[in-house]
Amino acid sequence: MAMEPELLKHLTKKPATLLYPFEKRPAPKGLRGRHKWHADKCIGCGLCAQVCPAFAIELDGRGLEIKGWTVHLDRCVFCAQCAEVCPVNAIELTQEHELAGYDRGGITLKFTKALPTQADEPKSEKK
Amino acid sequence: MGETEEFIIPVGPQHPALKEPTNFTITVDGEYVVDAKARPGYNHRGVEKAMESRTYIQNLYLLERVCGICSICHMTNFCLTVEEAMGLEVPARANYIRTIMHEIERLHSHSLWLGVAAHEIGFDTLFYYIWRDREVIMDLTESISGNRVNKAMPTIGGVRRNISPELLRDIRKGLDIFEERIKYYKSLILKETTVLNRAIRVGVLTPHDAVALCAVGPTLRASGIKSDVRADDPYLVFDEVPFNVMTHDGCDVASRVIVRCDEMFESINVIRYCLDHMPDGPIRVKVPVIMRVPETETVCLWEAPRGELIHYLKSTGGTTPYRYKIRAPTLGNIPSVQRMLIGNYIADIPIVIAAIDPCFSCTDRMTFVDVNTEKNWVWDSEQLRRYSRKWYQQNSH
Amino acid sequence: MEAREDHVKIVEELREAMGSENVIDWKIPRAKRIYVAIKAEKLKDTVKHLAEKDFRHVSTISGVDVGDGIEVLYHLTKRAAGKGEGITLSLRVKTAMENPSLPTITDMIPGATLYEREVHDFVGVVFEGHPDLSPVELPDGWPKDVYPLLKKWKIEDIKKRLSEVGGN
Amino acid sequence: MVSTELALKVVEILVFPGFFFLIVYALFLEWVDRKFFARLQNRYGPEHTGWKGILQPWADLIKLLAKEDITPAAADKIMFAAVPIVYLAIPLTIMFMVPIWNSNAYIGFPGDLIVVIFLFTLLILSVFFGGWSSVNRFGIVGGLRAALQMLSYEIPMALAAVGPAILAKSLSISNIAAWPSKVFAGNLTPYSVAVGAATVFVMAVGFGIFTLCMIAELEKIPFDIPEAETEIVSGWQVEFSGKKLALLRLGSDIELVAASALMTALFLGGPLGPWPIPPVVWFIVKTTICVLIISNVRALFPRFRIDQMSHWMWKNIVPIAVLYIVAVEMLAAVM
Repeated sequence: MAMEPELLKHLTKKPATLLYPFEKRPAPKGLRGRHKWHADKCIGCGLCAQVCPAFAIELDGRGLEIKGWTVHLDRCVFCAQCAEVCPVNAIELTQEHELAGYDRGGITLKFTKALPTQADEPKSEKK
Repeated sequence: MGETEEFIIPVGPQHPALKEPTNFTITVDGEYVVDAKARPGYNHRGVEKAMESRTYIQNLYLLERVCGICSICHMTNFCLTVEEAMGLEVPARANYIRTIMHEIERLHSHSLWLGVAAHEIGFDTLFYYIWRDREVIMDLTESISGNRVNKAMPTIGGVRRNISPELLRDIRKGLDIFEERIKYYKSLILKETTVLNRAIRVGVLTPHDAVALCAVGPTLRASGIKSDVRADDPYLVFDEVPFNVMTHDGCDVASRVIVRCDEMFESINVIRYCLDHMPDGPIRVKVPVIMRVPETETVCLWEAPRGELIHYLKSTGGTTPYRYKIRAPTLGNIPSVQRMLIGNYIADIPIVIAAIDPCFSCTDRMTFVDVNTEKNWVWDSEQLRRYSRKWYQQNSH
Repeated sequence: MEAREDHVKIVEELREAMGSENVIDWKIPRAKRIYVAIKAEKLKDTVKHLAEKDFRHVSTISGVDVGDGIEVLYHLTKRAAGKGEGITLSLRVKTAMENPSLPTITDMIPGATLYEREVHDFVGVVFEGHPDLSPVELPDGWPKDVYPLLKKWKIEDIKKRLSEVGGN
Repeated sequence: MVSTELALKVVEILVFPGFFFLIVYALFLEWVDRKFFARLQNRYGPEHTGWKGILQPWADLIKLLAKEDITPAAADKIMFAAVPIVYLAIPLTIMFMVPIWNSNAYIGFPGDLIVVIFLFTLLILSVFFGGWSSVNRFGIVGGLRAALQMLSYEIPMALAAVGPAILAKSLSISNIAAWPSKVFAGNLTPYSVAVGAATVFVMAVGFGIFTLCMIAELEKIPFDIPEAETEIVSGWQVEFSGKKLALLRLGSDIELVAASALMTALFLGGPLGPWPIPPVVWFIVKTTICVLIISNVRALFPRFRIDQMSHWMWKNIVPIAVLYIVAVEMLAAVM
């Protein structure tokens, strides 16, 4: 019975829950979300792929001739170790966190170095 | 059913009272439990074997995923183990930040447990309210580390993120709100006789049994034994921070509730002390990405929210650990819970099991999901269907 | 450091009680940590002796494949009732690679039951006198000869062996 | 003439106040229950199906009807199939004996209160057989618990129900429902006010006891012991799936209507009200209030343990119920 006053007090209050897909809370500042690869900065050292605890990163080519960078989001654990070790800050984790997809292809992020200056638009590969 | 009136009830591997798969084979006589036998292992993922083929930095994040609730505990204890083996000196500020994260994790784990315990006795209203107020702590975790569950805060040689002055203010404010609420819930539980009826003299573990069965953590302290790794074997900054080891001598579920509530108040005080006394300075020392740990062995103990956690590292000088042993607190409490269940009612099974705050993912650690060859291991729906059809043909008669 | 003196005293007392020839090796790398290696036949006596000296809590038992045998470490902890003087003593016992076996300590410390079963699961040490050595972490129907934490079992070999026995 | 009367009868049975109305109303009350329960817990509850989620119980029902219906190989097939139908039919039958749209029930007859109490017992019997026939450990434990629980709350329930019957000097629910409006229509003298106040107090006690017993009958927290989700999965219902589960869910919703209608009829004057508002509106208002009371109790307590429940019932509620009957007898004497 001890809880009755608390219950009645909350009858008139707004529910604490959110109507999620319709109401969204802003992501916290430091959230580690979807990756962004800056092709112009990358020197293709491969350190990111080497430290990745989930073996989620693949490099297309090595060194300055690097052609592309792939991260498998289904394996990725979002630890941001890749961004941390990158000597030239070419990897960035954005705050985009609603990454669920219907198949594995949809959540494989493939970045390609089309033009050296503006190649950081993610392209989702569909199977 | 045999000659007696005994009857075996399986609790698990899937059961609404268990938040993670494990199995208890319960022998009952009417509504009384006569015998209980635990069989963990359903979440065995092979972490220990996997660690032997990964570098220390990779292992850091693997260790974090041993358990979702106490991710900071496993991760930081791994850092301590490796740092001790390497003889690394960690900056003071980093240790303070680690302590703050550690105690925030205790707050969120204990309040989560309190909610689950309320749910197990069918008090869903209390469960919703506690979990609502737990969000205060989750939001703090999120704003400090970036994510809610796998915080990825500590690293070998320090911590990865600093706590800014604005954040300090937010943490203080959040703690005040949370403390107020937990005070309310504690007084509520002590007033509500219907809750106490389900908790007093239920799941009794005598102090003698608790010591003999090597119980750990709040389970042990609720049996009146004053033992806490933070006080017995201080790590991080616990040799500087004043705090009390909370015990209660009821030996039952109710005293486990009280001990955890009291521990939350102590944790709040520890965090406040750390916030006040946190020195300025660097938060990490640089370590090589592919590090070699000299040939040595180290044992590190840690007081996780659920109890004593022990990590043992044996290194032979390579870039990967030679052997890494993890013992999570729940495994230490399983013999106790088997003892506690005997003599209780079927209706008390969930709350008694929940009272040790079991975390079976921590307990079961190993397998062989190797990402490179996962095809061999993960069945697609067609394989699953074929298997189930075969199984039915064999077993349906 | 004065803490170390009483650590040394614990080891000295142990050497006295067990006979110094049975205590093969010991080290105190830092305060609150003691490593002692003893002969396997003295294991039960040592545990009994240490239990009388308040090392009554088995934190865990680790089995380590060291190449020429299996080392089993009993991490025994002395609790200090919140006084900051807890000590963890790791008791090291070595047994042969072929048919490894050790006496059980569950009759003295019932809390060690699951830890001994776990060591049996992973490195195959048979604890003589243990009431039930059925698997605790590994699934039922796990092949009897595969002890996954032995160094000779590579992950690929375990997978191959498992597909042979038809486990999942 | 005969054929129109017959057609009217058929419409009454099938549409109003018969099956269709009852089902619609039952699902509405489920929504009220869920929504109120959720608001007490500071959450939204059903929100997206229809206005404020009012169609959610319909969606759940239709979803369950479309699901695969599995009968366990070991189950007693006939009994297993019969239980959901019986479980749905009994509360529907009860509803025909409780006044809804005027002071008379559809098939009211002298002594129908006894039949209704008997039918509530029969309902628990069907629960027991449902658990037993599914040959599942949890099912059997749940069924046994239902029977055990019934033993403890049946006597206070019968005593509480008999109270108004004594005052109304009738065993017909319709007469009991009509009784308060007759009594309180009389002159106001100090004596009648005093007796009236005493009656209201005594009847409030009776209402409390009857509500508790109805919560136990409905298997809702704190007496959801037979289905206790965290203990025995969902007790006697554990093996039911698909259409059978849909019928069980519908049955328990109509049981909620029946329980609140009975609470209304015995203690709140049935569908009759002082103002010129149609009785069916009064019925809806009063039963909704009863459901809100049940929801509130549901949000307030943890689940009792079976032994605690029977101890509590026998040690506290049964003596109170006996005292209540004594008080009612005294009231009847002075009235």
